[in-house]
Amino acid sequence: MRVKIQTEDFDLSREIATLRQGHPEVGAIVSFVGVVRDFNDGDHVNQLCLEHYPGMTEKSIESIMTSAHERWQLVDCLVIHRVGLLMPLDQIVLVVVMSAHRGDAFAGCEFIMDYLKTQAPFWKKEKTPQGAHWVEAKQSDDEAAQRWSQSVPRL
Amino acid sequence: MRVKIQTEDFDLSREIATLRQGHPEVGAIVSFVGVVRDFNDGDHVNQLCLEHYPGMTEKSIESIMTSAHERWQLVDCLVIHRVGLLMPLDQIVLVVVMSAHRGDAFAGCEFIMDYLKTQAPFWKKEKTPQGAHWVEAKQSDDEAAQRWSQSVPRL
Amino acid sequence: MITIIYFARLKEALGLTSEQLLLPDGVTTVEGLRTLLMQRGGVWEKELGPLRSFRAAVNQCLAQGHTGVKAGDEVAFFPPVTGG
Amino acid sequence: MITIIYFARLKEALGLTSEQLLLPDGVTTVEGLRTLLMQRGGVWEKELGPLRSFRAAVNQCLAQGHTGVKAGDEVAFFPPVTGG
Repeated sequence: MRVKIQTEDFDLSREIATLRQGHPEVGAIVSFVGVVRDFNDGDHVNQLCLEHYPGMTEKSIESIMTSAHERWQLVDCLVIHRVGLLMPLDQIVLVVVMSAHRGDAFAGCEFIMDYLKTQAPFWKKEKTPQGAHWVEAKQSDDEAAQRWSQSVPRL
Repeated sequence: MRVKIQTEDFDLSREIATLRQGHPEVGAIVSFVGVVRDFNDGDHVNQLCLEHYPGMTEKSIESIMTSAHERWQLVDCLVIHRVGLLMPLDQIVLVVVMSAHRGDAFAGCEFIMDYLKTQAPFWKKEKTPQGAHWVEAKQSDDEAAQRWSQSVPRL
Repeated sequence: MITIIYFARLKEALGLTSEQLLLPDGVTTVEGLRTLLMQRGGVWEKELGPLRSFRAAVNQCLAQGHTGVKAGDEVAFFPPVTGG
Repeated sequence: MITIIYFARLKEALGLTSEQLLLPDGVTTVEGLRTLLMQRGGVWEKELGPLRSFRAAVNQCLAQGHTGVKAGDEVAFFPPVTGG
């Protein structure tokens, strides 16, 4: 279980290779990469600036990963989240979840992303030709996180 | 929409970079990598040999990807499946699904994997110290594929 | 004439990767073709019998027992798939 | 004494990244602290008022209005998060 908050970019293949070391029982690796879209709600995004709450960010993501480990059979997982100035097409976030079987890896990865979106203290500011503004939180993200609190496990 | 059946290994970062070209609207990239486990049902796996049905393999995977595009808002997707002789820890299969939003990308990627497991004509032969044997199909894979045929869409 | 292809466990058990067959009158479905092949007896009866689980494809699409078969078709018999 | 930290839109609107505050008697919860800060009026009343949506954390854990606050705590106020 590793969390990295960094300004630098990351390489997915390299991160997975590192995470796999010493885990011959892994059969399934699910990764999520979030990237800066070139269009966001109609505005042309020139830049994105990501602010975070150092300390709490790491704690909250570790807590989400621990929950994922309690719910599914996971071997290991990794979250990398970039902060600072990002350009269109840049990678923002990486979640990698490894398991013996794919169902657990898919569920664990989506669960971590859904909670990260609603509980990890990051804030995005968009700089467009019309000026800079803070991105508003989405109702759909809250709903995505809430579905996991139903007690019925997914297949 | 691309399908590659190949004996060579693949690099996840490079495949994603190629797939992203010309798609500034992508915000979410979900990847699945299946790898050869070092232990399989208690036997030590030394080698795995993958046989396929050329022609039908590509057709069936394209058909699965087309279904995924009909069900979710996907930008593009890629499947690479290796054939021939594979060693423990080798990568076997890659599914990458890109979308504007993460929910669609997760669902599309898991859907393609579940159907690929039950409908694409590949067969695995394991060579263990006890001799070679064909891997038996799993009931759980059929069940995983069947859940998608329920008409109720997942959130 | 139809082409029949065998894969994986079936190919090894039957000792055959493919064959070309003149389709007898009355054989119009996958199930009919299977019955015809089983009449060869021995390993054919065993491998294509009800106890062994296998799949079929016609012209590279997954087929059912009632799927039609006609001259010129490519029919394949194979075990349940285990890729991914 | 408690430390209060502000982030993102709140930090900019209030013109403040953090402050150290002597906790008055009777202020024992996040909600109590919020009411205290709103009494400063102006932008404080506007940003921490019921119309603006914001979140709080106590000692780096997400908090509710009824979450306890005591001397030595680190309390943070910020808008709903938008990472990922």
